[in-house]
Amino acid sequence: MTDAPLDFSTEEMLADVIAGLIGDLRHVAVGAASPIPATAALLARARGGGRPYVSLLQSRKHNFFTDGGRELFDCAGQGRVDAFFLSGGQIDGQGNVNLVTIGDYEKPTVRFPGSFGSAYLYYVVPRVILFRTEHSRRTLVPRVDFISAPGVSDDNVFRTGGPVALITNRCHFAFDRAAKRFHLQSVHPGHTLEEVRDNTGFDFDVPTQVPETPAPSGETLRLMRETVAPELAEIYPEFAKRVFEPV
Amino acid sequence: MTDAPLDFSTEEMLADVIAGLIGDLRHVAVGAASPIPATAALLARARGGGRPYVSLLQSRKHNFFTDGGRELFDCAGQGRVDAFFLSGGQIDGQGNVNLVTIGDYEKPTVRFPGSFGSAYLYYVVPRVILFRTEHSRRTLVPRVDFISAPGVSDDNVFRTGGPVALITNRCHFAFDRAAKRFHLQSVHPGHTLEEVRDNTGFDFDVPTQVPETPAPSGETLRLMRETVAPELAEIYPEFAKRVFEPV
Amino acid sequence: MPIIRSLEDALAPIIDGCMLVVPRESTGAAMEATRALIRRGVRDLNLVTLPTSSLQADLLIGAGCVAALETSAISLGEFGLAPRFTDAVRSGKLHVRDATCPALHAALQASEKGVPFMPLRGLIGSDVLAHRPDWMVIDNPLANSDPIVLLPALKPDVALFHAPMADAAGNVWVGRQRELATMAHAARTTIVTVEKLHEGSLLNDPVMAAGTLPGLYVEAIALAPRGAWPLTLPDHYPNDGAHLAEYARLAATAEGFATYLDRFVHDRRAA
Amino acid sequence: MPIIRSLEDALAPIIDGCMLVVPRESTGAAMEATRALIRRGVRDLNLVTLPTSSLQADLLIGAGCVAALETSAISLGEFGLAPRFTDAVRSGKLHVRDATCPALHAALQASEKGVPFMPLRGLIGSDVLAHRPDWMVIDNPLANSDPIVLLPALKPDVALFHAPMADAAGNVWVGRQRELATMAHAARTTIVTVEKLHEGSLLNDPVMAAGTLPGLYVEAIALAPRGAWPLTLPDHYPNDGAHLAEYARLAATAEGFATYLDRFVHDRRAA
Repeated sequence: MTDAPLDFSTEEMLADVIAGLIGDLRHVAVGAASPIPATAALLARARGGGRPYVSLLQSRKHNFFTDGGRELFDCAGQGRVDAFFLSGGQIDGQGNVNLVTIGDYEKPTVRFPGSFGSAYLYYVVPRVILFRTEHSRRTLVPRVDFISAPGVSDDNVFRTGGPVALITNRCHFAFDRAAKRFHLQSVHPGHTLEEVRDNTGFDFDVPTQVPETPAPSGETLRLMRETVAPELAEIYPEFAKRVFEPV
Repeated sequence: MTDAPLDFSTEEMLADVIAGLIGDLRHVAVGAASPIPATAALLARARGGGRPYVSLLQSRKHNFFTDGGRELFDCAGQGRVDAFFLSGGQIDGQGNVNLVTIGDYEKPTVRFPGSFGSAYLYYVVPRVILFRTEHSRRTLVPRVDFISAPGVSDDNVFRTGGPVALITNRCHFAFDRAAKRFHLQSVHPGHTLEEVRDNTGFDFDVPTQVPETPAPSGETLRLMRETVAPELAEIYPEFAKRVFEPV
Repeated sequence: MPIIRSLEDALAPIIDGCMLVVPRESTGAAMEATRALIRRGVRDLNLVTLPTSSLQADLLIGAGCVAALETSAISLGEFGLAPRFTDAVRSGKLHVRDATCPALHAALQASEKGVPFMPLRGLIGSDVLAHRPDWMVIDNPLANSDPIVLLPALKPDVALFHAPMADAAGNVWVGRQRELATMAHAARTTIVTVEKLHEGSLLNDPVMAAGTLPGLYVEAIALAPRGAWPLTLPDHYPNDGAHLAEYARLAATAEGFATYLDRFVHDRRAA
Repeated sequence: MPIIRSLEDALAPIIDGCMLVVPRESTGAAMEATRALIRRGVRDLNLVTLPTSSLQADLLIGAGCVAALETSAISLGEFGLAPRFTDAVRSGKLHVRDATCPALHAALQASEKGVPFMPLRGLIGSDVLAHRPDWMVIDNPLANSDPIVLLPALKPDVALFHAPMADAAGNVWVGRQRELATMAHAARTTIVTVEKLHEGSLLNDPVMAAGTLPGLYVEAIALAPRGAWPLTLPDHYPNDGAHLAEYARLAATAEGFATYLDRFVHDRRAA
């Protein structure tokens, strides 16, 4: 682990990692209240010269849907949403996400808002990127209390999508669908494998040599700050100001 | 049968009969190429002071649908289309209509356009009025060669609609759903029961006293000529001119 | 009865115990109407959100108007959890039929199309499905060993939403918020509040007609300028963030929620 | 490849043997494109009409471009039966999958929603159903002894239609002809001819956006002024009745149909 001084923010690094996971797809959609995934999607588009299509569901400008609230789901059912983001009040080592309750379902100790579209999109979007900045044993648990959407399904269950990665404030896990387990891909600068283990409630695979999450390139930082930040400011003005404006 | 001089046209009389069958409903829809049913629907609306809603599917002005071609069928499925009109290349005594083929289906001697929406609407529109001006043994047959839509269904088949009448250039048949047969309601002025029998290929019930189809009232004729005819002229200019303009 | 009515008259069909469907928080929630319903003291609503809700559901739940709720999520978004919803669920007082967004869209489309059910992919292996005895898993009859969920048609008694404008014939301009049309098609009757009345027919201009719900589906319309406040009306005004933050703060406790009702619901706000 | 292309380039994805869906005769049939396809000599189309067709299907059938047809009706309307369709069916040369209008809408909506089938009421006891081995009757799993038809999803390779305008991003204004959006959602790819190009984005104005199909679904657009001629483009121009009457007269015989092709298809009409 290096202690090299950072000339970029954690948010910029996470967005860069996610943009790499999006890669050269046709269409990526981002739900509400997701400024870092939105940054990543717009960064992928800036790199791709207009591709992928980006749907920021909270935006009027970066949202081309005209068939009402069902269009995102229909579009995904058609195989036309290539990447999406999910989070969870709890996420476990099999990629299950919980957006509903902790404790007894009928009289829970914690009630989250609800499953939103997860119980559908997780099955039909090829690259679902799990994103949860708080990396703790509270959020990353051995087994979720309620499965809003399962990470893996039996072979006979129609499923064209599922998790590809879990990005936290400490590390980048890749998801191995065959093994039905997370695999530690890299640890972010300033964090350690031991710290990741201590704060993760589930088992995961660790490579013999644990890479450090690469820093964004100068070109990437320029694109984010000059091209993406102004676009982002429409929906996340506070975030855009805090992260991208020079102090 | 009277030979009283007619101060109205056959079209006006048929439209009046049909308007009576429509009565005080909420919504009547009329398909393409149906000037007499369209006249009847607009007459019913003129009588009702704006009720029923009238959808003339061929019209832009008298067609409020904004959800594409499926809306008529969805609307009928919701129970929101109270009356509709069907015709047939053949119609039989059980109310079956044929809009497809005569002879072998794979290599027919006659091919009609196709079933349109009949195989659905006949089941879900409470008052379907069959309308076929040509009253002959060619059109009114013992048994249709191809059932585009059946007049009656088994008790366990979901069916909220079906035929209520068959209007021809010679007479008005009512349909008795329990008996699964037509019942002669009235014979048009200038025509006879014998003529109806000679030109009908199927059996039907006949009352002991066969009424003559009543002539339209002066008020009805005035409404048709003054209020309905100008509205009709948008879609059926030739018809409106021929039927309603004083010679 | 005329189609354009006072707000109170327009809301009359929303009777105690009825199934009421409302749109998500970003597409035109009829908030002025919601406050009127709370003032009237409507009870035992079977509330359905298409597919989510924020302040609207939380207010109705907190004010004791809701007996049962079907939703994909209730949340105040950037202002946090919906406090009255959360409290009602945790205390076991509110029965929630947890759903997922496309299931609510599809179940309403089933009623729109007059079919008894709609199939939906996904869901197999989810606890959302496990807690829905009304949803059924069948083996897809067109394949081999392909389990698929059937959702029974959802037919609300009343659909209620707020829209930019309507005309005297009851036609309502909904724009690209097409789920509002589906709600109206699916529900037995529909009540709409609008920013303003449109002179002439919305159906006469093909460009306006493309975004118009025909009056055939609409029972009553009431004028309610800024009727979605403090929520957004798309393309017209944004969320009132300061007010929502204030709500989140007050509604964190039952006492604070009562204060909120006194201040913003029972006393009509000075617009 | 740019999204705005020459007509010939735009039509390239319509290859021999593909399943092509076209809209009914009154909502924007791409007739200029249809003539170009005949000139190019496309063969073995599996043609689907949503849900009916007139001149467009009759021309393609008469010119020998169609191997199979799914439709609810082919007719020239007030100009009589569609002569080439009628002749092809009577000679046993054309395989028709007879349908009914809402079945075609629903089968495309199944693909739009990514489900393997859609249920539909009606049809039980009809010979339309009897001749559709691909349609299935099941007992409604949510009721007792309630037979209901399941229609397999229909997923065309290409959707082709004509619309008033498109912008440079491939967004297409379809107005209230919303089945055009469903066609595009359901098909693998969509090709559109338009009257004109729209400056700027159709999505920027909420009123225009309400009637716009997003470019995500569109593969190629070609400019074709009066491209629906001699059929109507709604709100733009009516049917050319004199021309349709002339077609009906000529196409009554194979020889007359060949004359029509020579005059109006193989030689481009002088617009």
